[in-house]
Formats: sequence, C-alpha cells, structure tokens
Amino acid sequence: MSTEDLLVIENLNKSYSTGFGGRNKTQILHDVSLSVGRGQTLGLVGESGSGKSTTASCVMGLTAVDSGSIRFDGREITGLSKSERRALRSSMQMVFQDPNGSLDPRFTVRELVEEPLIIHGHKDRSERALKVAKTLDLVGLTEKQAERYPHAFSGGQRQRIAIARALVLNPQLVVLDEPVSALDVSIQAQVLNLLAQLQDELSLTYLFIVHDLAVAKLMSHQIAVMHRGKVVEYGTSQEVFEQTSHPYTKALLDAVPGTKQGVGHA
Amino acid sequence: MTLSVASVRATQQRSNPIAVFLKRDIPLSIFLGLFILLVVGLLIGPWLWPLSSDAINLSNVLQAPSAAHPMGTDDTGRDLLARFLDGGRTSVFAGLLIAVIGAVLGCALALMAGSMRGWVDSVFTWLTNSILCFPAILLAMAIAMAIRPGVTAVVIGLSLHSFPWYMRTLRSEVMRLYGQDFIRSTDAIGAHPVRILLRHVLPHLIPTMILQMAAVFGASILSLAALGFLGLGAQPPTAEWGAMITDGQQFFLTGQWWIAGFPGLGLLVAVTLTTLIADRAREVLDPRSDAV
Amino acid sequence: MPVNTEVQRAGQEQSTATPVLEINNLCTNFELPGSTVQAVRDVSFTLCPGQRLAVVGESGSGKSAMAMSLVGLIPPPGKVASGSVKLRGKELVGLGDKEISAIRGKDIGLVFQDPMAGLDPLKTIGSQFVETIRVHQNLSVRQAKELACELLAEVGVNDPRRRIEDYPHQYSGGMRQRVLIAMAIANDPAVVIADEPTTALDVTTQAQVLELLERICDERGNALMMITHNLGIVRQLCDSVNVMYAGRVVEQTSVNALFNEPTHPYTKALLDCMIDPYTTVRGQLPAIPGSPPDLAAAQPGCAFAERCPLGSAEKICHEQRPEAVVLASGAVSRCHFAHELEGAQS
Amino acid sequence: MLSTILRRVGISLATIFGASVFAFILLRVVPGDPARAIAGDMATEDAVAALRADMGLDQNLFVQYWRYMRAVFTGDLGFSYSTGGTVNSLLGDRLPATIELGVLAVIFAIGTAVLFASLAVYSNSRWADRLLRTASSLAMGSPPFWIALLALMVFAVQFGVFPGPEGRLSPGLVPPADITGLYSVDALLAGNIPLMFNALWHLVLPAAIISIGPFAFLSRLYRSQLRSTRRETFVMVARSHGLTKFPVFNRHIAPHGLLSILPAGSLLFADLLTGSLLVEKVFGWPGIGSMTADAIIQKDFAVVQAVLLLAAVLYVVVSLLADVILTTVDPRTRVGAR
Repeated sequence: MSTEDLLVIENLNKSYSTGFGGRNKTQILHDVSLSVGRGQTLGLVGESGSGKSTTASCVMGLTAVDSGSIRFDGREITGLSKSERRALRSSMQMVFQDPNGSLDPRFTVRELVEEPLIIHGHKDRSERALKVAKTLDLVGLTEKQAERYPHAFSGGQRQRIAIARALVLNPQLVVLDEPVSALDVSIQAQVLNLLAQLQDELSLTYLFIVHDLAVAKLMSHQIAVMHRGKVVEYGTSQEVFEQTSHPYTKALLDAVPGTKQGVGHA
Repeated sequence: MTLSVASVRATQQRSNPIAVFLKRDIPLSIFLGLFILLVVGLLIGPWLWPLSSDAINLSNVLQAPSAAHPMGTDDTGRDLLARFLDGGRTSVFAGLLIAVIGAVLGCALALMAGSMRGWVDSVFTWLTNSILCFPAILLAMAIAMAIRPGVTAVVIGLSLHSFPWYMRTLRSEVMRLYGQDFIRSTDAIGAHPVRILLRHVLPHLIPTMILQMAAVFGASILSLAALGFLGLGAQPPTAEWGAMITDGQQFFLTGQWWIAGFPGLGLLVAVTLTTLIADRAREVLDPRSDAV
Repeated sequence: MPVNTEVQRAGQEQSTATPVLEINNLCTNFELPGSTVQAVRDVSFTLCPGQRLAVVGESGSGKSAMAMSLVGLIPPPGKVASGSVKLRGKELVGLGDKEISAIRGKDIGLVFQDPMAGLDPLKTIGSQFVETIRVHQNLSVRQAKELACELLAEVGVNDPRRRIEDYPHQYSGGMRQRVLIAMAIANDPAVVIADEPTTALDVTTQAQVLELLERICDERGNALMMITHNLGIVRQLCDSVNVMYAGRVVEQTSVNALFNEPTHPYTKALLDCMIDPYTTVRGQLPAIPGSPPDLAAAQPGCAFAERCPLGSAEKICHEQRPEAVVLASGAVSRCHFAHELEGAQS
Repeated sequence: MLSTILRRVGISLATIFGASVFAFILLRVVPGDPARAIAGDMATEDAVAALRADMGLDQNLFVQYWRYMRAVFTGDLGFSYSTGGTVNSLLGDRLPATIELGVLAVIFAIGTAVLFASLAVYSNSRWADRLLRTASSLAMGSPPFWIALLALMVFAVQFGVFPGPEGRLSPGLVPPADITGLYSVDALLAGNIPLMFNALWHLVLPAAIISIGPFAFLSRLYRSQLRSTRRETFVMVARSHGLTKFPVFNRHIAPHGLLSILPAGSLLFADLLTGSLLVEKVFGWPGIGSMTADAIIQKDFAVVQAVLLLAAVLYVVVSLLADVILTTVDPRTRVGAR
C-alpha cells in the first residue's frame, strides 16, 4: 500500500481526430493534473464540454489517452494491455448518469448485480448469491425486488441498482459520472446520502463528476473546476467556495439562480 | 412532456417481447393464426387430399373448380389442388431456408463488423454493397443460367442476396446498441468483448432479426415464384406456384382463369400475411419506433 | 412601458384586477392501453396581468401537462377531460383548431425546454420568424423581417440582419433559446408560459436567459407562468407560486411566504432538500423517503400521505382527499392539517 | 462539404469495382465451362474449344477480367450470340423502352405513396392509417406478373379499357422519329399528339403494375417519417406560435418526409428493375426486362454480363446522386456550423 494518493493523474492530454485521415484534431484535455486520496472524494465540476466526463473515461480506461500518466494505487495504468486492464477493473468501477440507459432491460436486478462477479471469475454460486444479497441490502433493495426487471423501478431505485452493480466487487475507486443529475431533488437527496454513507462504511474513494457546484461542495473533500479541458481551480471544497481564485469559478457560483438576492423579493 | 407517461408506458412493456406479442394485439393473433393454418394446411395437405399432383387424366381436361376438383384441372387433367399443395410446400420450404441462411450468416457478419469496426467493418460493408447492387431476382437469374435452372439455383441466388441485406440492417442496429450506456457499463466492469457480444448485444438483435426474417421470407416466396414464371425456377414436372401461373397464362385469356388464378392467390395471401404479421409485431414491440 | 416593478408587484398581491387567465377544476388524462393516467387533477387558480407565477413540482407532478392543457397542446394520447380555462372571460377548453390557434402566440406566448429541437432545421431563422409574425399581424414579408430583426436585437442576438439568414444549427443552445423567446413575444402576448426554459442549458447560459426573461417581463408587463423544478429560479424571478404534487396544486402562496413560512408538508420537505453549500452537512441532507406516486392508480386520500412526515401516520390522510384551505395569510394549502401547520409558524 | 462528396464518390467507385468482380466471377467461374454451356451438349469438342478460344476463356482469370473491363471502358460490351448483334446495339434498342416505363412507374409510385401517406397521417384517423398499412402490405405481397395477367384479363380482354399485350404501340402505327427513344416524348416533340396518346395508353397499365412494389415500401417509409417528424419539438413550437394544422403539416412536416425519400432512391431503382424483369414479358414489352429473361434462357453470357454491369453501375450512380442531392438540399450538411 504505497503512501501516495490512490489515483494520481499528471499532464493528461486527449484529443479527438475527425475528418479524412484524422487531419483536424480537437484537443479535449490540456495537461490535466489531479489526485484523489484514499477514502476521499474529488469533485470534478464543469459545464458541458469542459472535459470532465472524458477525464473519467480515461481514468476507467474506456478511452485511450494521448499523453500523460494515470497512476492507480501506485501503478501506471495508461499503457496496460487489454487483459491487464480488465483484471484491474475489479478494483475501479463506474456509475453512469442516465438511470434508464445504464441497465440492460433484459436482465433481472439479481442478474445485473451478479454479473460482475461472474465476469471476474467467482465460480461458486452460493458465495455469489450471498455477496449479491449483501450488496442489495447495502443499497436498500429487498430480495423480492431482485427478481424484477429494471423498467419496473423509478429513476432513484435504478441508480441504487447501478450502485449495487458497481460495489459488488468491493472496488477501491468508484467513478461517479453525474450520478444524480437526471433525478428529482428529493430523490437526489436519498442517493447522495446513500453514497456518503457507503463511502464511510466501505472507505471508498470517489471521483465525483458533477455540473452542480452545491452538490460538489456537499459531497467532496476536494474540488477541481474544469473549463474547456483545463483545470482552472483545484483545492479543498472550502477554498474553492470561500476563497475562490479563478474568475470562471466565480461566474459559476454567481450564476446559480436565487442565491444573489438573499431571500425572496419585496 | 411529463416523464409520468413514459414511465407508465415502460412499466407495461414486460421485458419478454414474445409475451407481449400475443397478449395485447388481437389482429396480430388473427394474422398469425391464419398463417399457421396456411402452412399446416400445406404440410399435411397430401394426407388429407388423396389425389396425386402428377396423375395425368385426359378424360377430364380443363375442368372448372368443382366438388371433385376444388381448384379445377389443367390442360392435362391433373388435379390443381394437389399441385397447389405441392407447389406451396416448395415455396414455403425454400422461403424459410433463404430466410434462415441469410439471417444466420448476415447476423454473424453484422456482429463482427459492428463490434470489431475498423477495416473489418469497411471490408464487410464493401462486400455487402457490391452484392446489394443487384436486385435479388437478377442474381438468381444469373445463377440459374450459370449452373442449371431449378429451385437450388434460386435458393442459392436469393440467399446470396439476403445475407448482405441482413448484414446491412443488423449492422446499424449493432452500432446503435454499442452506443448504449448499458454496454459501456458492462465494458467498464471488465467484461470480455465476446461476452458483451453474446450476452448483451445478440439478445437485443433477436426481435429485429425475426421481423427481418418475416420480410425476407415473403420476398423470397415471391422471387421464387417469379423465377418459376420465367421458367428459371422449379422445372416441370415439379409443382411450383410460379410455374403453374405460366402454365395457366394462355388459358387465362381464354377464360380458364383457375389454372393461374389459385397459385397467384396463394402467393398473395401468404406474403401479405407475413408482411402484416411483421408490421403488427413491430408496432407492438416498440410503439414509438415506426421503423420501416 | 417602464413600470416601477416594486410598486406594481406589491400592489398586485392584494389587487382586485380582473385575472387574465382563470383556471377552474382542470383535469387532463392520458388514455393508455389498459390504464388511464390522471396527469392533472382538479386544478384551479388565476393569473393576473403582470403577475409572475411559478408552477413548481418534480417530474410526474403534472406541471407541464397542466401548462400545455391551457392552450390545448397536450400531445396524444392526452386530452383535457374536464374543467375550464378562461382567457379574459373567453373559454378556451373545447375550442376548434382555428380559434385556439388564433390565441396561441397572440395572447399566450410559449417557450419550451429543449432549444436544440425547437426550430425547424430545414428553414432559416428568418423564414420561421416571419411566419410566426404574419400568422397574427398582416405585415408584408419585409416589414415582418424588420420586426424580427428588432426582436432579435432586443433578446441579445448581435448583428441580427445577417444572423437572421442563418439556420438553427448555426446557433448555440443559449442563442436558440433567445430566438425562441423572441418569437414567443413577437405578437406581444399578455401571458408568457415558459416550460422549464433553462433546464437543458448550462448554468452560466441559464443565468443570461433568466435575466432576459426578467427584463422582457419588466419592460412589456406581460404575466409570466414559469414551470420549473428549481426553487432558485422561483426565488429570483417569480412573486407567487403554485406547488404541484401528483397532478394537484398542494400549495398556492407568495414567494416570500413560500421560503419563510411554507404551510404544506411537501413544500417544506422540498425546501429542506435544497442544498445550502454553507450549512448542509454531508450525509445528512434531508430527503423525502419513498418514490413518486403511480399516476395511473386511484388516489382516495392525499397522494403525499405515505411519504409525508406528518400524514403517514394519520388515517385521515390516507383515506380522505384534503380540500384546499384558504389560510389567514392568503395562502391556499391542500392539507388536512393546514391550520395547525400555519399556527405552528406564527 | 466537398470532402464528404469526394469520399462518397470514392466509395461508389469501390462498390462498382466490387460489383463488377462479383458479376464476373458469377458468370465466368461459377458455370465451370461457359463455352460448353453456350454451345450446348450436342456440340463437338473442337467446336467448343474454338468458341472457348474466341471468348478468351482459356486465359487466366485476371487477364480475362482485365480484357473484359478494358473492353467495357471502350464501350464494347461484346457480341450477343442469341440475337446475332452487338450487345451495344441490343441495349440501344431495348433500354429506352424500359426507361420510359420506369419513369412513369416512379411517378405513379411516389405520387400515390406521398398522397395516401399524407392523407393517412394528416387526418390522424386510425382507420385511414390501418387502411394504408393494409394496402401497402397487400402491395408488398402481390406478385407483379400475376397481377399483370389479372389486369390484362380484366382491363384488356373483358372491358377493353387498355390495350392487350401488343408492346409499345398499337399494331400498324409507325414509331416516331428517334430523338430520346421514348415514344411518348418523341411523338410530342414531333407534334404527333394522337401517337403520343397511343404510346401513353400502352404505358399506363404496365407502369402502374411495376409501381406496386415501390409504392409498398415508399408509403411505409413516408408514413413513418411523417409520424416521427410530427413528434418533434419544433412542430409543437410552430403550433404554439398559432399556426393551424395545415400550414404546420405543409411547411414543417411534409418537407422532412420528402427529404427521407431521397436516400431510398437506390432501393426504388432496384425495385423498378425487378418489376420490369417480370412485367415486360407479360405485356410483350420490348425492354431490358424481357431481353434479359430471353438471354438467360438462351444462355447468352455477354448480354447477361452487360445487364449485370449496367444494373450495378446505375444502382451506384442513383444512390450517389441521391446522396449528393441530399447533402446539398439539407442545410445542415450544405452550410457548415458557425
């Protein structure tokens, strides 16, 4: 267990090439450097097109990286072969934004939560069943619900299934790509509380992608603000909120409706 | 609009489409019932209808439809109902064969092209486009000339055209599926690409493939009959609806309509039924898709 | 027509001005195979000239369905089952396509949520704008184009004369929403209904669009009905609010009263869920337990009963539908314990 | 925009090359010994050997292919044994008849498909929609050659409304001067109006029957495009501005429908060719269709090879043309994003 942070990203660059022979390149990430301590949450904040989701999929190895290094638990993971990276996956998992799209509608909840175990070679059926039951209980889903199909659940419950699916392998790092943005505020609160409680119980490390600064402040120990592929501000959530240095962050803070005028009108 | 409508509609759609197929749609069940009736009738026809399709009987030539010969007799006195049943079997059997061969081959190619992408995809697409330049009938005709006219030549020709057609339509479906989040999430868990292909992509292709098989089945029956009509399909004395229409062609204009009439009607009913079934099934499967 | 907004809004609260929109017992249903979804259940309220009403609710609350029912734009299979919507005394429910079209865009302007899909990609901005103007005003194409350029300038599109010839895909999301707002006010409507106009936009763009909406309402004095789930927007832009839950208006009050002394348990719970970056503690964010109600199911009692901190234990809440109660402060709350809750406040 | 068109042309050329190789293999490799097939079983061995040498079949395949393609590029499509003339002249005589029939069939197909689909979708009535779907299913299922026989019996024999299977003109009428090869057009150009009407009179029935297939899939395509466009937000927005149902349908829904027909151009072409292959024979129409059917029976390889090549080239040209038109008509592709 090296003393270094669990996840360290240094000078990450990424560009997409389109057109004939990849002539015109669009640079998405410019020298992104971040790190997340064990059991901590790094909030990655930015508007659409800021590169925050690209950073997440680079960390997960879903998209290739142009240059720069990503070290996970002290080990460089950008140059790994496909099979090496697949083995690594059991210790880093991801939860997606759209509760409807991220679950295969043909699988029951049990099969969805059990699949990661099958993929990573847990042969013994009863052991798998035990793990699944434990994880479902962890996210507040009953045994009875395990036999039903995803379309029978509300958005909030589906996110719980997605979280169970990510936790059943008890990973060290969970990348959360806008996990609550598609949910109503009252349901958002339930899921955010669940994520906080799970982090404390299982000492998970979160890379938390979000466009809402308030959610970032609530959930994160550290916040990085990204704008057009660059990290424009990076510090503890206290510093980013109270001693805001970069004008873009200020603009983001001021843009939140209903905060400037204090309480109500007249 | 409000999410409430979408979420309520989603809860009604059980995940298993076959269960939805029959329960909710009366016309679909009727068409499906009629079609099964037709196919079963063709298969067990010979046992129910004693007359043989080849028995020439010069004493009752060109008989109009009667109790003895519900579909009348042709210019050599052969019973046309018996020939209709034989002809129908040829068509249905050949149609199924072409639909299945094309589906299996086309789906395999589509899965490979859709998952591997890169040069594999471009080569398969090039291969598909090169073959799909030719109408199915023209291909079958060329093959009939190249080897020997007959049902085999037609089945080869039509399968040659049907597998690229499956490949082209299923490939775009595979591409769409790979863009879905639940595939990326399974990939993020570390699933092997083959597992993703077989456990997640293929099951979602099945409904689309079944619909396309129905379309290819109908089109193949028509093409088989068309080639029979041009004298390139089934050769005499085998009974085949297309060839029977050619035999009845000259009698058509002199009043003996039944010789060419019934086989044509058989074709019309069989193929229209498959199209209606495919059409209704697509509607039930995904009411919003309105796909062609 | 600059009007001192403070005076005008303060006066309006107790005003006896005849309302521009009067909605009584509006019910809208969606006939789905095998079930009927009652999206809007017996909604009644009024909208006065210059009033800035927010209709707040989460998804499935029926807020959009209610708004669209007012102008008969409910997508099939939805339809207005009963109730009346009066525009300056003229009944709108049941009007033929011709009559209701004469009102849409003329008396009531609408702005929708998704600007990216709001304009016909095959036609220039100019041709769509001119079309919208000439439906209600008999101007020549040139005159209509001139008015369109003025309106585009008013909503902050720079160099309108050139930009009017462009196509929608040449505009950013924020700019398209500005164009749609310009179109909505092109015929100077008395009421502007905005159905979550900024939900699809980034927070910085959202701020600009909200500012634009506010400036327009100030300058033109039209009434605004803002459909949203974001209480921040309500605080910044509106002066009165209807809170909706499961198709019903559960609370009607002023924005001031909403944030200081909410009377309905759901409103209170919704306010608690708002994250205050400086005080909310990680892991203890107040949430509303359970999940949204099934709109196809019948609602004998109060729909919020089983999620309500107060009502889940009360038999009356589960069995008897609460009536709307007018409280001393003028607020209207649909809760069996409205008086007790109001009492607890003061 | 230019780079997309260049890329498309590149793909089209590759497809034509692929199709020509495929057709070549089909007719030179698959049959084993084409010379024996042509000469027939009774021909003597050296007669067959002479024929083989003459057709250059003794060369290796690549040389054969190269020689054939070089000939094609110089416009020489080879010699037709069954008709005793060059394939070029044969095509020259027969092609215009099929084109004339095809053009009218296209007009019928698109006209009826757009008309009925628009009515069904605009009226928004369930039975009209069901009627359209049943009609297009029936059209999909009707064997064109059988319908042709039926039509001839009813309209020609029974009621004499249309001419029997006597080809392009009534017997005894002299075809007009050959300008475009299309009798109705040439007659018009020559000012011979009765001749033009006679030509059209002969065209209507076969063209209508050939248009049944294309009508089937075009009506479905147009209907589904109209219905999906109708659900778009910009239609709701137009309604919210006060446009009544008809202008919204006319100005905002229908154009999207028409645009969706363009990519189906190549499918339409393939269906028309299929139709002409089957229906021309019944009407004794002197077009490519009946020619190909005869050539196949006579095993006239040169003609069939030429028809295959022609079909492939026209299919690719039509789809390329449709693509180019679509890219220029649709502003999203014509005008780059700002």
